[in-house]
Amino acid sequence: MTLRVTGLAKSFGGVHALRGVDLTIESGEVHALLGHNGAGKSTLIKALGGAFSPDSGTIEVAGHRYDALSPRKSIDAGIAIIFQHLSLVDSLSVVDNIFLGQEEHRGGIVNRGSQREQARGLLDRLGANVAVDARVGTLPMGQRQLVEIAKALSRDPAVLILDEPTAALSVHEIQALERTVLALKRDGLAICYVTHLLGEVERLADRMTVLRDGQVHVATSLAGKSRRDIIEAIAEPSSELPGRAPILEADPPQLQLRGLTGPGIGPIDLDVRPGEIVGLYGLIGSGRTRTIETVFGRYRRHGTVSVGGRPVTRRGPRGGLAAGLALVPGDRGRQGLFASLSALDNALLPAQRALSRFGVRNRRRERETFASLTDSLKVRPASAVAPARAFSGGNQQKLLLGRWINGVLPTTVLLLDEPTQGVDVNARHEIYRVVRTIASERRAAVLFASTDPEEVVTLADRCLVMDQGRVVATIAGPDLTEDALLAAVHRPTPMEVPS
Amino acid sequence: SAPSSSSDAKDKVAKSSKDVDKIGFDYPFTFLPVYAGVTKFAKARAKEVGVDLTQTSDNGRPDVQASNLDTLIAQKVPAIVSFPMVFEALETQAAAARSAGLIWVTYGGTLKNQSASITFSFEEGGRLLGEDAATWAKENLGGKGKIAFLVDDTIQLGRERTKGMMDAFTKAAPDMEVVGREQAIDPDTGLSKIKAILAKHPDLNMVLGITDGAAFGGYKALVEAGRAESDAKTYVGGQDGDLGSLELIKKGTFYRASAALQLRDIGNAVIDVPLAVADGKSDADASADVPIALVKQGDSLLDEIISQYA
Amino acid sequence: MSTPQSVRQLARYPLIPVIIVMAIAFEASTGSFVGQQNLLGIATDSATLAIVAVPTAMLVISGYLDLSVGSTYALGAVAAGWLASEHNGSMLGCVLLALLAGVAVGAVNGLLCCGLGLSPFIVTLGTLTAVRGIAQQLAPLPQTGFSESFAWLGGSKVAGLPSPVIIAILVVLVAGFVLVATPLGRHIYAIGVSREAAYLSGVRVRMVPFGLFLLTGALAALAGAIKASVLGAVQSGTAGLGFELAVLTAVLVGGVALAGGSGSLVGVVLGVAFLGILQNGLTLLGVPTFWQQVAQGVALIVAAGLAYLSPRLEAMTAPRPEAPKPVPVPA
Amino acid sequence: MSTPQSVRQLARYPLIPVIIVMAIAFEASTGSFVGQQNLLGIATDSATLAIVAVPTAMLVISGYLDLSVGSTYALGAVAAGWLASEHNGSMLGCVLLALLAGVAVGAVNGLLCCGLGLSPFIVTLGTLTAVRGIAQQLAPLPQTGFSESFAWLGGSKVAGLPSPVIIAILVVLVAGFVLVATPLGRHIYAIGVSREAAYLSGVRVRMVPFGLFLLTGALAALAGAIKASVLGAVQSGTAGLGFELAVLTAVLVGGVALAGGSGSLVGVVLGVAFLGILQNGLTLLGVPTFWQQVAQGVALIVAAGLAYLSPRLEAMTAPRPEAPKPVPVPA
Ligand SMILES: Nc1ncnc2c1ncn2[C@@H]1O[C@H](COP(=O)(O)OP(=O)(O)OP(=O)(O)O)[C@@H](O)[C@H]1O
Ligand SMILES: Nc1ncnc2c1ncn2[C@@H]1O[C@H](COP(=O)(O)OP(=O)(O)OP(=O)(O)O)[C@@H](O)[C@H]1O
Ligand SMILES: [Mg+2]
Ligand SMILES: [Mg+2]
Repeated sequence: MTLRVTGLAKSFGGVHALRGVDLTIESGEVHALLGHNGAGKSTLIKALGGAFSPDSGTIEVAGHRYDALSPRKSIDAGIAIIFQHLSLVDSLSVVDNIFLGQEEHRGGIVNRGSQREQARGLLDRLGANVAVDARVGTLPMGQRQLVEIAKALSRDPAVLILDEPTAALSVHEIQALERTVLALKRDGLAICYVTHLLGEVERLADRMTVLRDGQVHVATSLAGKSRRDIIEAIAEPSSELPGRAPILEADPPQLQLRGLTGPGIGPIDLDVRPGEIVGLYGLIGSGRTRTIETVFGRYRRHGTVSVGGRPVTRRGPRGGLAAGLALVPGDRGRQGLFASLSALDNALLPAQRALSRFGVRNRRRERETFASLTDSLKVRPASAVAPARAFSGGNQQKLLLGRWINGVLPTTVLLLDEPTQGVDVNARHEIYRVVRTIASERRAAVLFASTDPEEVVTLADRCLVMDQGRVVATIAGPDLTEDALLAAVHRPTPMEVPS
Repeated sequence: SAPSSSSDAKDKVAKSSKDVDKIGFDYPFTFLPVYAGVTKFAKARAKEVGVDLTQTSDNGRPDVQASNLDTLIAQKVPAIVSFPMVFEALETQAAAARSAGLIWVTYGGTLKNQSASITFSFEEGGRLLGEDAATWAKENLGGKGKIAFLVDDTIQLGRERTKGMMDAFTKAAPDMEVVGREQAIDPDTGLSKIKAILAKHPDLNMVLGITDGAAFGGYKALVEAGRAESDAKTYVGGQDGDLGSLELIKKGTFYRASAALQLRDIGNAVIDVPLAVADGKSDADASADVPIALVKQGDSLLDEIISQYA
Repeated sequence: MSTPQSVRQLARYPLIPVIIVMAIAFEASTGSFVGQQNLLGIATDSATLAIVAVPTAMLVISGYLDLSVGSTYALGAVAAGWLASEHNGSMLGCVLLALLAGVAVGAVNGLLCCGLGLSPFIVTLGTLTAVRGIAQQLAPLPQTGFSESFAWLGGSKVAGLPSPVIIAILVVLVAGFVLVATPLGRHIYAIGVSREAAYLSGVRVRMVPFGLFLLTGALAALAGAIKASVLGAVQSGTAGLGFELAVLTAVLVGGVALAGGSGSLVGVVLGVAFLGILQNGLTLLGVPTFWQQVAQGVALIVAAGLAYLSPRLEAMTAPRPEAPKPVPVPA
Repeated sequence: MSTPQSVRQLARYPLIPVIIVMAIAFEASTGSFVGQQNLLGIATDSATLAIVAVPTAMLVISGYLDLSVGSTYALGAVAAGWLASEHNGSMLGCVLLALLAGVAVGAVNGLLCCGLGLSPFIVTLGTLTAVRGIAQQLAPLPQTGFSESFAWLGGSKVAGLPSPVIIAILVVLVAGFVLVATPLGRHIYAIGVSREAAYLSGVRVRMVPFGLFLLTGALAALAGAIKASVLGAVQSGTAGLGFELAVLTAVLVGGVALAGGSGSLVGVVLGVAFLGILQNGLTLLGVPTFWQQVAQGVALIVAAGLAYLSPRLEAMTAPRPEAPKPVPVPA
């Protein structure tokens, strides 16, 4: 079974997201779809999923040709998609989500028993430890992603499309997913895999198509290609990362945690010195997100959080902000983005007061700040007025980062939860550069959580490994390698941590 | 299932007025000022004779009215005075009340099943106002001029008043030009409707209202448009006998007449009629018919009604 | 933690203890609350509310709204009343005509809201206004003198229960079954939570709410016809006036979220019962009119407060220490 | 694409051409629509609606809702009327008392909705009911005979414009300024789009809507007091009855989304004008009562339809290739 896309074009108003893309994916092939943020990958995939109809071009699945698909047609044609922005229904259970739209029923009555059994089987196959009756909205991002994948697999598809499926997964699940993908490939599925992580491309893909600005830039077999070749095909050459800031042991800690406990985490003690970048690494649900959010003030907490030596006494995010903390949350859609507000509002909302004069917004300064931001982060399009939802996933992430690193707010502690999720190679580099700069020039303390060991190694001066809400190991200096991180979380049996 | 006979049930709850410790008063249009007026007098009277007055809250909804009456009947409130929103719709309740031995007094009309009634013809009120206005039009405008009506088409009592008012007027003053017939029962609506009509017919002479509230709004619209308060060629009249309107009449403005309900008499009847029934009076003997009187400047009734409000 | 099942149910449906307390209070202070006649009276009066609250709740769960039910009720009453009085129509004919009228209104609402995607609030406020005008135009004068057959619709009893109560029970059971046990039920919730996600999963995101609009229209008109039969008269200007607010109140007090995606019919039935008992009790107590309004307003707020307490109580009585929800954004 | 600016504005505010067409039609068929007296009349009648629609729109943009304005209006009218009639109160005193009453209602709504997070729909429906009861209890009989000073509030003219119109213009300008030109304005939108994201960005997600509840209460009561002064009388039972629906209709027809996060005051002012002109035109035309209702209902639906067309027209007339809204899910 082959998936063949010819001359696919789609524009939103004046934005040409796709300008005549050709793509062929054979059965038994894993095809990597690559490209910078906003290149048009998700748009192509949404057209395949029937989220909207293309302006022109055809889609051919197993010999049938379509000018446009609806979600039903797409499903019936055997296409299963894991969307970048999850298509799960928060308040329904895991089972209900997996079978939504394809419920098994007998005489009109949903066959719950059988559905649960199948759901469990699918999740086991993915190495996912998810309660099938839990409401999806209460799950951590990573688990939600696994549910989404299970949902796609439940349909016994002939074509499987994955749009950045590992963005919130940790090693365990990534490995299980990769095994599953390779098994499905052997079963003869045509698989399209979108990712910004080159390691995945190397491990999985047989061929790749690279999009640039809505057009096919390169389409080639990966046989005999090195990582350098791949990078050359997708990325523009980028500048060097600035060096690490010198960390003076004599400096008083910029961020200090003492006996910090929050919902399901702690107690945690931690000192982060000015200019220091500390990573949090762990498996899904190990408590990184909760730790970061608790430090920020999102949850009720015990113990002390001090910034610059002064304990933060005011509660809530406003308390954190007033003390100089800033948070880039992990769940972009729910916690970060104002989808219908303009890009400028999204990037500058907390800064507008500081930029205003006599309580009146100063548009000129706002525009200038925004322009320098889009410049340094390479936000595309660089439009101040376009609503945030019109930006690609990676560009949305840049807007959120920009909210705190625009130079207007006196941020001295930067808290980042998965700071580069969905961000392309170039921009990822750019974000590292900006974070490093903030750390060194402003002497800020940075605490970030990540599921990508490569990222931790690149960015962090020191890494805390978390498990069940506790810090179980600290790795720093030359010991901080990807292997060391993997080893720290790869335990044959989970360490017993008394709760 | 309900007995259709109108003869008294044998097992009466109240054998005499002494047994009536409580009277249920059910009036659906609680937003109207008339309601507050009648209740005020009924309460005073109830206190005098030593009975409780229980009120309902129907919010102007016939189904709520029916269920509230069902509640009173189930509770065996010995006497019920009810103003049906739709008369025919309450025959069942009236019959049920009577077969439970309760006294049922119909307010504002009559039912087949009832112990007695308190009546005041709505049509009559409208007719009195319409005729007076027509007479005035003949005398002061030579029967030629422009008139606008503020009416109510939505409920039975409104339609009766409207019909009485308009029929009487158009019959007696056929040459008057009717330039408006708009739904309005409150001053706010009355004001904006007449204002709009005045934009088209600045020479509007007369406004007749289904309620004094609506007419009061019409009066305001005319004044706002620059009409002198005692303009000789202008006539506004309403119905109910609201204090504000009566005071304008007394002052000698062009608000010239109101078909006034005599709220004190009605309020008293709400208590007295059921008690009379309890004492064995027949429908005909117990029932009260409270006349509607048209009050105008100089009438002694005008001062009397105003004084009742004090 | 071994909180018994029943206590957890109470935490889930906090209206249950409230209704019990109300019942005890009303019985204690009036001595005539508990009694077959009074309770059956409440049930009969609440039946029409329940018949319309159920489909409306389903519509709200799917993320839509229908304000036009008050006027559709009037139209159904007028249509049935016309056939029953002018043409001595049979019960079946009257009911069918009312249903037809209701389906027509529902189709207009559904086409505009689901087909074109117009705002349900404005559209159904529009039909609320327009359909009332049409009903009054069709029957400016009160209708009475209905056929024997039609009178049977609201006046008969089956197994000791008045027919409106029987109809309401059927509506609740069938709808409850659909919501809980069928794929369609899952789809209704899914659409209410996330149209986009449901759409991408292949759910018929237009047809399902369209069907619910038809159902709501049909049952609103049926309720109007039933009430016409019970009362034996129809006045087009006042029939069902303000009914839409009563329906929506019952639905929301019953725990259905206006934003869609959550709620249960058990809650809705409790909401209907709560309103019916409140109305009844205040009349029994002989509270003066204006104070009754104040009490009703306060009761609504208390009911809203229970919805606030409920998840907290539920969390406290949860059977096993499950991953607790994150502390919600305050307020 | 070189569509002129003005055409794009029309696409953005489709009520503008509609209002123009209505005005031409009414003028052509009655000959008395355009005229200083009539237009000023419409403006004065619409002023109170605008005064309340503006804060309500802000509240809706922030994701909340206030249904209690109809009763708060009555309470404000009764409070001012009481002082003006019984105590010969000065204008200032009456206005202050009304504002105080309105702020009190707003505080109750705000505390329950923003502080405890109860459903704004149920809570404000509760206060709608309760406050009406209180207003009627306070002043069961109509109030008249107001002090000279109070009469001035609604009856005076400044620069040829009636004082209610002046007040409405001030309210629109100040609120528009806040929404467009201050950080607070952005916060109001941000809360409506995503409470959680706003909370994490340091926006006062409780205080801001709480303040808007106070403002809405205060202005609703002020509107009541103004109308009392204009009329020279207050009937507590009918003052502002159904006003909450008129306000919400103006707000929604004006393009504010019930879900929060979008809308503009220009749209709201157009919505108010649309309703005022429609009502006036139907009266000028002398359309019979029931047909007026039908026409009003249809007009609402047409207005909703325009909201549907608007983004499509805007896209067609877009000045440069900019990203318009996505329209992924049908309907
Ligand atoms: N709904 C929309 N409305 C307007 N423009 C859109 C919309 N969706 C996407 N675009 C634009 O289309 C282009 C392609 O976006 P797309 O999401 O396909 O990128 P992508 O390759 O998936 O990027 P990423 O790696 O960041 O996910 C971008 O310029 C984006 O701004
Ligand atoms: N005991 C708990 N208290 C509060 N929230 C919890 C708890 N257990 C799980 N959660 C849920 O888990 C979510 C995330 O868990 P945590 O995130 O901190 O792990 P993580 O390591 O960041 O995992 P991921 O990589 O998936 O983000 C929280 O936002 C919350 O919804
Ligand atoms: Mg993408
Ligand atoms: Mg996380």
